[in-house]
Parts: sequence; C-alpha cells; structure tokens
Amino acid sequence: MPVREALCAAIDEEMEKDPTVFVMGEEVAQYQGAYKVTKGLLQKFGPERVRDTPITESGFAGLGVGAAFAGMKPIVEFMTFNFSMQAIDHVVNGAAKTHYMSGGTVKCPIVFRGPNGAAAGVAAQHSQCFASWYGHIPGLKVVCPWSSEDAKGLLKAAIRDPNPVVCLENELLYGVEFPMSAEAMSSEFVLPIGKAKVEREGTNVTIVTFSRLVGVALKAAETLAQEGINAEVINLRTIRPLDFDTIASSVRKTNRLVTVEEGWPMYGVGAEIAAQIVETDTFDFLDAPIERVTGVDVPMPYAENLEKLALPQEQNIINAVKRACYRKA
Amino acid sequence: MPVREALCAAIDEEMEKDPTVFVMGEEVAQYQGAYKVTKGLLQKFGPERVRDTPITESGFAGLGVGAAFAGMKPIVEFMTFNFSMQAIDHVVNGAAKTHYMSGGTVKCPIVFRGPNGAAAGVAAQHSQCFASWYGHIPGLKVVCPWSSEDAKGLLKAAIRDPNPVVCLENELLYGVEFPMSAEAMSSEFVLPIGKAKVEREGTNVTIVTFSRLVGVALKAAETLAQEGINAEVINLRTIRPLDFDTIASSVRKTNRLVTVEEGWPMYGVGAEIAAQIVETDTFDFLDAPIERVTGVDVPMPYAENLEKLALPQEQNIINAVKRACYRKA
Amino acid sequence: FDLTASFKLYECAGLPTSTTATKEELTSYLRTMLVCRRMETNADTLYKAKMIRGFCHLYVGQEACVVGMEAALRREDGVITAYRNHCHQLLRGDTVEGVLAELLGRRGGSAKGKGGSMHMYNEKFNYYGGNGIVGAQVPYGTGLALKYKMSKEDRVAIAAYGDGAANQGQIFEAMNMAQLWQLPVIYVCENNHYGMGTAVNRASASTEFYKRGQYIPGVKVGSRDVLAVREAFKYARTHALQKGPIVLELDTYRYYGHSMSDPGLYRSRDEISNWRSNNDPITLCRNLLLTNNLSTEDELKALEKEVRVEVDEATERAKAQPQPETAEVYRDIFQKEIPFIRGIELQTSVQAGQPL
Amino acid sequence: FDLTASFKLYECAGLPTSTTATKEELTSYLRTMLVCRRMETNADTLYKAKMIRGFCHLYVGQEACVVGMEAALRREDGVITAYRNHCHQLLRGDTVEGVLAELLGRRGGSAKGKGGSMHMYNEKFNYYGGNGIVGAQVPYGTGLALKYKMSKEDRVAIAAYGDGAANQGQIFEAMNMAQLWQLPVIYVCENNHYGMGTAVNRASASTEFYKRGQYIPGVKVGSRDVLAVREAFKYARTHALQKGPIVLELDTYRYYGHSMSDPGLYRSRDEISNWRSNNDPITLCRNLLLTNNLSTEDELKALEKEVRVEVDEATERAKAQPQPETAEVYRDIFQKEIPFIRGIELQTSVQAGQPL
Ligand SMILES: Cc1ncc(C[n+]2csc(CCOP(=O)(O)OP(=O)(O)O)c2C)c(N)n1
Ligand SMILES: Cc1ncc(C[n+]2csc(CCOP(=O)(O)OP(=O)(O)O)c2C)c(N)n1
Ligand SMILES: [Mg+2]
Ligand SMILES: [Mg+2]
Repeated sequence: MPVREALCAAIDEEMEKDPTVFVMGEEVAQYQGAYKVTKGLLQKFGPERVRDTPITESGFAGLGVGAAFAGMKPIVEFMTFNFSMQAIDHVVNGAAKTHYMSGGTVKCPIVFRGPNGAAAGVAAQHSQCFASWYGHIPGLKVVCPWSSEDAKGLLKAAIRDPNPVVCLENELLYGVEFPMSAEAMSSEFVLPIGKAKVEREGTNVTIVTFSRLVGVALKAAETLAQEGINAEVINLRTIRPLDFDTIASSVRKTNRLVTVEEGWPMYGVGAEIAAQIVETDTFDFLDAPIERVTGVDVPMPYAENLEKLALPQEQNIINAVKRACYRKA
Repeated sequence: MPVREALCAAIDEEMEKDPTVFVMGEEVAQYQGAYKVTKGLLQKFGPERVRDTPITESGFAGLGVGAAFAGMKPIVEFMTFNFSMQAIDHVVNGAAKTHYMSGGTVKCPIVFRGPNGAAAGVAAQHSQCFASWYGHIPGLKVVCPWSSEDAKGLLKAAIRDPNPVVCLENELLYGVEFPMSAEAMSSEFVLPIGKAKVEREGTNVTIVTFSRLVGVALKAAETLAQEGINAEVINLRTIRPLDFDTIASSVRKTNRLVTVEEGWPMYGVGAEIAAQIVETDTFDFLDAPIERVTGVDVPMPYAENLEKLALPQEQNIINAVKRACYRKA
Repeated sequence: FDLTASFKLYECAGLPTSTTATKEELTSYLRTMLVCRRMETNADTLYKAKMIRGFCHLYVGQEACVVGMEAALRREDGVITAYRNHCHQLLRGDTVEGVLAELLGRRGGSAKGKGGSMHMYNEKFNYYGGNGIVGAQVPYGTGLALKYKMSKEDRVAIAAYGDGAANQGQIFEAMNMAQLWQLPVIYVCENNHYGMGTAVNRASASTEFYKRGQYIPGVKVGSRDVLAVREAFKYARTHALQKGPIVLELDTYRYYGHSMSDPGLYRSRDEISNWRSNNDPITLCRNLLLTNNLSTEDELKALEKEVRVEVDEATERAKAQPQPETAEVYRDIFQKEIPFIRGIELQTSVQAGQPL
Repeated sequence: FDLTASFKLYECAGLPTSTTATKEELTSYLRTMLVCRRMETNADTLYKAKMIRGFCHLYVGQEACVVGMEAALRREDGVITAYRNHCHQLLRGDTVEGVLAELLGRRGGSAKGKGGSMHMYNEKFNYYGGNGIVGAQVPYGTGLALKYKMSKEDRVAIAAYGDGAANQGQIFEAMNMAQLWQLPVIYVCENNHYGMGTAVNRASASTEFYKRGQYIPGVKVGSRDVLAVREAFKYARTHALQKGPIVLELDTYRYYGHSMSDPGLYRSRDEISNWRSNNDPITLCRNLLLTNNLSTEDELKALEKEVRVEVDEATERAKAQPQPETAEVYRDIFQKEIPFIRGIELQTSVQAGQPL
C-alpha cells in the first residue's frame, strides 16, 4: 500500500469512528487533494465534513483551532507545510499554548498535516523542513512517518490524541509502496506517539533518521554491511517528544552515532540528539565523535544537479558511518 | 547608557548617515516606541522616515521587504518578536531566500528588530524566544545583544549589512545601564556580526550564553569564584552565524561546558553548541558531560512564583557548573 | 425607550426604533456595569501596588458593550475576545474574586494564575478568552460558529476585536469563509477610537468598521446606551442564525491608558473628560432609571455603595489567596497525559507519567 | 478602436471609450503574445519530456494581461507577480532562451537555474519575480511603491495576483497601508476564474475583485482585448501617481491546467474551448488587424511562422546550455560575503571567505 493510501485510510477510518472528526484545507474535497491524499473522502462523507477552503491559511487554520476549542476534531491540511508559516501563530500561540494558559480548561484536539521538506524540483520556497521548528514548541506533538504503517498508525494516533499534533509527511513518499502487516490493516491500528522504531538491528554504529531518509539510510546500511559494518537504523517516527531511550540504548550498544536529516543543520534535529547524548552518561559510551548528516545550509536550489548536491545521499551516510567507525572512505 | 538609548543611538546615527534607512512599525513614531526605543526619531527625521503602521505585521513586514528589494534599508520593528509569527513567511521566504533564489540579483538589506523572549509577567503568548527558529534559517543573520555596547555595535552592523538581519533584543534589558567605552560612543562604532565575546576569562569551565542571561551568568561566575571555580563566560552576541571558534578554544582550555539560554530546550541554542562540540575533535577535550541550562519546556506561566520557576536563575547555573566540575552542590 | 438615533445600517434593515426594559433589567445592567467598573478600578490600584504584573488592559468606559451583549445572548452562545477581557470573563460566569485572583496570579484564578490579564477562560460557559495576539481570536470565533453550524445547533459565536485589530488580514480571511459557509457568527468591533496610541484614522483607511465586511451586513451602534447595544445584539443574533455573519460596530471609549504603562500623550484630557461626562454608559443607564422614574437617586446611591463593598471584599479575598502550587509549572501541557518535561536543568525534569 | 463594453468602474470615472493604435503597435502586441504562447507551449513539451521539473504554471490564454500592461508601463515602474510569471519575465527584458534556460535549470537562466519556474527576476528592469507563496508578493509590491513615494520618483509599482490569492489577508493589510499613505501602486487581479481546482465563487464571498479594495477605486477589464488592458493600465498609472492605489481586475482564462499535474476535472472541455474560440486574446488582436485592414492574412501567417521558428531555435539553445556549475550551491547566500556554509557532512563545508 502506498503511503498516500495509508494516510487516507487513517482519516477515513477515524472519520467513520468519530463524527466530530472532519477535514479542511485547500483542494481537499472536489479536487481530491492536491496530492490525492484525501481521495474519495468527499464522496463518502460529504462537503460538510470534507471542506474545501479558500487559499487563506491563517484563516482556515484559525477556524480549525476555534472548532477544536468548541469540541470538534479538525484535521487541517496544509497543501505543503511551507504555507503553514502564514498560520504559524495559530499553531503555536493558539493550538499549542491555550490548554496551558487556560490552566487546563480549554482543549484543542487538532491535527495539522501535509507534506514537509523537499519534493523534486520545487525550489527554495517549497522545500523547507519544519521538524525542528515545531519540535521546539511545548504543547505540540510532532510526528513524522516514513512507511505506510508509520503513516497510518501515527496519523490515527494523532487524530485520536486530545492534544494538538503536527504530522509532517513527505510528498516523495506518497507514491511509495510499503508492505502492510495484517495488524496495520485493522481499523484499530495505532502507533504510540513518542516511540521510535529500530528498523534494522546492528552492532557497529547507530544511524538515527526520520521520514524519507529512513529509506536511504537502510540502503546505506545494506551497502555498509557488505563492507562488514553492521549499522543499526532508527526511524524516529516522532520528533516531539523525542524517544531518547531508544537512541541511547542503541548508542550504548554500538558506541557510535550518525544522525541523518534533510533539513538545515543549525538548530536542527541532529543537534538535539547529539546534545542529549553528551549531557547524559551515554556520553561515556561514545567511541567516536557524533556525525551529523544534513541538508546543506542553503535555501533549496532548483536545478537538478544542485538540488542533489544540497540533499543527503546514500554516499554521505556511508562516508559519515565510516568516519565514525574510523574506516577509510 | 541604558540599552534602550544605545539602540536608539544606533538607529539615529545610521539614519543620519544613510538616507535610505528608515524605521517602521507599530507605535514607533508618535508614541515614541512601545518601549521607547525610537524616542525622538520622529521629531528628528519626520514621519516619512519614522513610520507608524497599523497592527498588521504581515502587511508592514512585507512592505519592508519590498522596499528593501527596491533599494531602501528598512528597519522593521516588531513590538515584540512574538508578533513576528504573523509575518514570518516574509522574513523567511521573502527576505532570507530571495537573494539566493534570484541567483544573487535581488537584494534585501533589511533589519527586523524588537524585544524577544520573556519580559516580566507577560505570560505564554508574549514570552517566546525566537533565537533557534531564526538561527535555523540560511540567508538570515541573527544577532542578540546583551549590553549597551553590544546593542549599539550589533544594531549598527545589522543596519549596514547588505543582507537581512534579525536583531533579538530583550525588554528587561532596555532600562539597564551599561558603561560605554569612548570607542562605542563614536558614530563609526560597529561590532562584527558572527563574533562572540569572552566577557570573563576563566580556566575551569566555559559558560556560553546570550542576551539577558549573560548578566546572570556573570553573577554566577562571581559566586563560583568564591568557591574556587573560575568560570569563563562567553556572550554569543550572534546566533547565526555561530562563532564556534571562540567556544571551541575556550572549551579546549577549560574542558567543561555549560550552555545557558532562556528559550525552550528542545532544538534550542544549547543543542547546536553541544552538537558542534561533539562532532569535532573538541570532543576529546571534554572532561565532563555538557550541561544545558534552559527555560523549562512549557509555555510561560503568568504567576510570579511559577514564572521564576520556569526561567533559569543564578542557582541553576551554579548547579550545572558544579556538576560539570564534579563538585557537590 | 427611544432608539431612533442609535443605529447606522449597512446592507440590512429592521433594527427597532424603540425598546422596553423593566426596572429589574435596567437595574441589573447598571449593577453589572458598576461591578465591572469597580473591579477594574481595583485592578488599577493593585497594579500600581505592583501586585498585578505585566499587561493589564482595563475596560473602564466600555462597559455597555459587554453588558448589552450578554443581555441579548444565551449562555450556549460562544464568546471570544482579545486581551481587554476582564469584564467578559466576569459576565461569563466568573466572580470578581476569580478575575482578580487571576490578575494577581493566584491559585483561584480561572487559569490557576497561569494566564494572567490576557488569558482568562470559562469553557463551561462557552467563553474562550482572552487572546493576546491582536486579531487571532477572530478566526477562532469563526471556528466556534463552524462547530455550531456543523452540529446544527441554534447557537451563535461572538468574535470581538478592536478598531486597531480591524485591519488584520486574518479577519478578512475569516469573514470570507464565514460568508461562503453562512456561519452563525457576529463580528463585534469595539471601536474605542484608539489602538494603543494610534487614532483610528491613522490606522484604518476606512473607519466605518461596520461596513468592512463589505459583502457582510453591518450595524453601527452609535451610542453607549446599554439598551441600544442589547437590541443590536438581539437583531444580530437572529440574523446570524438565519442568514449568516454580521458585523456590529460599537462606538465606545476607554478612559484609562491602553495598558498600564501608557502615558496617553496621544489624546487630550479634555477629550477624555468629554466622553466621561457626556457619554458614560453608567451615567446613561442611571439617567434612564431616574428620568423614567424607575428608581430614585437614593436607591441608586445605595446600589453603588453595595457594589463597592461587595467588590472591595472580593478584592480582599483575592489578595488573600495563595500563589499557585509550584507543581503547576509542569501541569496542563497536555490533556490526559503527563509527558516528560525537561526542567531548567536536565536533573530537575519531570518524568513522563510522574504524578505532579 | 471601440472600448465601450470593456470596463466596469468602481468609485472612479474617466476611462476612455475608444483608443487608437498603429499597425506597428498592434503587430508588436500580437507578436509578443505569439512569442509568449509558443514559449509556453514549448515549456509544456519540455515538461512532458521530463526536462522541466517541479512546478510549471503556464500563462496560455492570459497573454493580453501582461502584454497590455507592459504597453502602458514604463521600464522604471516596478513589477512583481506570483508564480505564473514566465511571460512577465520575458516582457521585462529577458529572452525566450533565458526563460526556458531557467525552467530547464540551466546556467543561463535569470537565476542561474537556481530559481526555476516560480522564481525569475530581472532587478535591472525593476522586475522582482516570481513568488511561490500565494499573496506574499502583494505586500512586496506595495513596498516597491513605498520606495518610489519616499524617493519622490514618478514611478508606479504593480502587484499582481490571482483570483484565488485575492482572499489572502495580507492583501487587505497592504491595501490599507497603500491607501493610508497614498502609495503609487496598481493592484492587478488576473481573474482566470479558478485558483487551482476551485472556481471563484467557491473561494470568494464576493467575486467582484475590482471592488475588493473597498475604499480603493477599481476597474474591471471585461475583455481579453490587449488595447483595453493597455488603456486601463494607462488610466491606472496616472491615477496611482496622482491619487494613490487602484485595483484592476482583468477577466481572463487559462487553457492549461493549474500546474502540470492537474487533471482538470473541475471544468468541462466545452468551457475551455468556448473561451479559446470566442475570447482568445491572440485571435482578438489578429482580428483587429484584419478587420481594420491593417494586415493581411498572409502577413500574419508569415509572422506566426517567424515567431515559431525563432522560439523553437531559442528553445534548442536553452536545451543546449550546460547545468549550473556545482559551486552555485554555495553561492548567493549573502551579498558581498561568503560565509561559512555547512555541507551535508561537516567535512564538505565551505569555509568563510573561501573563493567559490
Ligand atoms: C499581532 C499583534 N501585534 C501587536 C500587538 C501589540 N498590541 C497589543 S494591543 C494593541 C492595540 C490594539 O488596539 P485595538 O484593536 O483597537 O484594541 P483596544 O486595545 O483598543 O481594545 C497592540 C498594538 C499584539 N498583541 N499582537
Ligand atoms: C500560501 C500558499 N498557499 C497555497 C499555495 C498553493 N497554491 C499555489 S497556486 C494556488 C492557486 C492560486 O490561484 P490564483 O491566485 O487564482 O492564481 P492562478 O494560479 O489562477 O494564476 C495554490 C493554492 C501556495 N503556493 N501558497
Ligand atoms: Mg481600540
Ligand atoms: Mg486564478
């Protein structure tokens, strides 16, 4: 099942189960979703619960927050998360902080979702990764699925969660097929928010990553295995809260850490992981400097050759792992 | 001279020097600035160059970006940086990325400035620190003054810089008096963006911090000195680019690092500093885990006792330093 | 009572030219306005004694707006406004003690002292605050109306904002959706003539705020008469339920500064005292009672005294409340869950699930 | 030429009812529109051949807007628009080869291949793009006008946007400031009846976009006649310089999908072919030349062929261009400075000041 359908199934099942759940966003209804994630939902649930909005992110995200205050469970789609900047005050000051500011009385069960990070050839304004920005904010939960199981399980968990959740998807994954376990096909399948998944066990080095790069890291791990390096690959699944326990146990076993993300390096996801390692006694288990593999610290260029140079490739992961393992590249 | 006047002097001098420099924002003119930073400027430069705007951040920040494209040098004041969220698309997608997207042809010499982080008793929506958010963005420079010299030197550098600069000030510092050197009184005084300052030399531990907490860290250092711990205190001054060299040399000398910030911990400023240490050979110089002192990971509560518990105090710095030095608290 | 001069209409018709009110009604409006005013005055005193911190936006002068509004609304109608919200909170089921406790950062405040002046709520009475970001509450209020519409309830939502806020783009975005979807929302612009230090004409290219919905009908209530406000809201409520959004502009004035640190140099003392003496909502309401022989001067004096005593006592009770428990720092991040919360030092963190 | 049916006015007057144009003028407009169309058609082909990536928003059907506009503007006037900007770029001093090179991500593109379809600029000719965030360019355009006003230059700024964008709050915020400050800006709403898959009436509570400035005058150009567009811009330019902001709505239509992956199910083939056959700007202009005996069918056929050859040759040249140098990844972060730029691996970083 492709990730797109897994996301759609998650929404479909939760809308079926809970009449307060509804979807709103640009082109989610008649057009069936700019990236077809919401395909078929209008036909099934009608225009009240699958709402096309004008191109006014600040407005409709705000309407979502208000509807959530009043007891609905809106799923607000940003056509891409780049446009969430126009509405980010509502996500942060409205959704994330109100429960706390109100002393726990006002509730805001809302999901903000949509594609995040770089797609192919969409240039600087359409390629930003918002993981560390939203991960910075208390009051939010931030999930970031890679596979179809991730997508279904995390999005369903997000919709059921009584708190605001940001779901950062990836357009390049929408069409990618992943096997679904029987369990994952069930309408009661949810994944715990805040738990990472060890996608590949290994003993020599820990690679921590999320979203599309999980796949690239797994490929790198296969290549490295041929050279005798046995890498453990962790799929974070959640950016906030961060499952440090899973990372730490792995590093205590492998003694080496490589973080991999496609977002910008400074104040990014790898930074937080590295910091948590060195402020705890996991620090003592490190046998090599931590390696961060990240997007280049520039806005995304358009040209194909430049874009490729700006984003982490399998080879970069391999290089970093080898350095961490003190092997020649 | 209080920080407020140092900032005002910086603007005043640069407006005098360069007729394309102008100020715009809410209450900057007739009201003399919500926090009186722009006091006297309207009288001196008139309403064309000191512009009161309606309460429309997205609008006026966008006008600023457009004016900068066309060759002006706007200083856009956000009454507080919390409100910059309504305009953040213009700061990031407009100001920061356009030069790159245009292959180096369109220019955007603009300054966004205003108070950042917690003031006293202003609660969750008015207390956010934006250092790591803006620090994440390539194409921006981010400065964060502590003292009056910092304020004047960095803001003047920001105004002269042909690139977009975010200047994160602190309301609680506006009224604080700092000595000004003769040099700093000159209208040609600028500080280099991207250079940190060692505010206090020391040998046992490095404390890296910025903005208001520089003062608190210096106090902590005095207290610690009485117990025989000699702390070096680094004032970052710039959040992006980060002056890692100054931090690294210090840590190589002291072998211990404590980062101090009032913003939220996850994906924050301390995280990036810690990561840079452990991904380079400065890692080998560390004799203790890195300590991060940060704001509590919650939206800012209003009540005085809770607010105090949510923000780093001198004692927290002392505790962290002692742990880093393996001393009992 | 005559209302002939009270309303200006835009794309709508049928506002009443007169109304009736019993002595009880009028007295209760007066009483509520007096409580509001005394409460705010005490807040001013507490602020000057440095017992209230940060921002504190007083409502003095504007009382007829919220009192007239609540006289027309039902409790199941949703209300959201900006930071000048102490009296909204009071009228939505809180007490003077509760409001002042929140201002003082005390345990018994509606947000347990965690919200302060700008962030008071009463979800049980469908009151959603109190919002510190100018304009942001307007889409939220429209979202309340979306919920009422979707669940087919006979409820309206109030989204209130100031004249300064009226230029915020998100208001136009919300209004567009409200009109497209015929949502039962009343947009309430409390035009007190200034946004901080900026007079309306310096901030708004059009100061006819009741027309700024453009394709949405509007009514301007030109007087500080609580009955006029009430009638406008009655009209608007019916309109909202039957036809969709409507804009009400309430012409009003604030006597105090914007917040507490405002030197007020942007307007003259004369201007303020003119409003106070000729247009005060309390005086107007008082006069209605007297000139219509519904009350005597003595009765009203007694009422005023009673209110003063009551509010002052509540103030003392609020002051006597303890500060919040320190564990409150870590509470209410999430519903139904205690997450790991990192402390100032890692060592002072709260572990997930650890009871607080 | 008769323009009597071309304009709808809002709060303004004095649009001409007729205009004149020389054969040379009309032929040059026609030629430019033909170049635009052929260029876009070739872009479509290149996209389908997977040589253009990501987004690619074609302007086919809308040519009269930009050609009529540029016929009235001066080069010192500033222009900014959204992502449907290939033809704007062409008319602001770029070549077909230049535009297509940018689309192909080649070295000779206006942004050296770093911007792509949505991000083309020509600062020397006061053209500021090309913006991918719906609505964001409107405050920027207003900022250009602020500069012109502050430096007392006789220049106007154009801020163009779509019917879908017209609901964006930041547009209302910008218009408010433009009116308050009497800025010389022309707001241009290119109403092509759809924002992506959403028909105007599903997105906008009022579809009279020329009235949506409310307190700003507006003109709707109801025809695809390039001369009508030109006259409207002449009028608007004078208005903007003398009185301040004005809104122009241009009624138009796009024949292709929104971007390349649009299946177009939201409108019928009939609707598109109706527009094509009855309202095509190129056909209209062609007919003007023929019915007024300014050109012969043969002349125009020759012109069309000439354009086709010219554009196709330029297309080949663009295809033959090399990709950008790899060092371009690291260039143009800042003006006048090479900062430290962290690479994918720390080891692949660029050191500050290191020549690239
Ligand atoms: C987005 C945003 N910008 C600026 C501010 C600062 N601010 C708070 S209140 C205010 C004035 C608002 O005036 P108005 O809407 O007329 O309401 P009033 O205070 O008169 O009730 C300003 C500028 C803010 N809180 N939020
Ligand atoms: C803020 C923002 N939201 C959404 C999008 C996605 N998007 C790109 S174009 C578009 C439709 C715009 O329609 P319109 O303004 O009518 O312009 P047209 O494409 O018809 O020229 C949308 C929704 C975006 N780029 N930016
Ligand atoms: Mg006001
Ligand atoms: Mg359109």
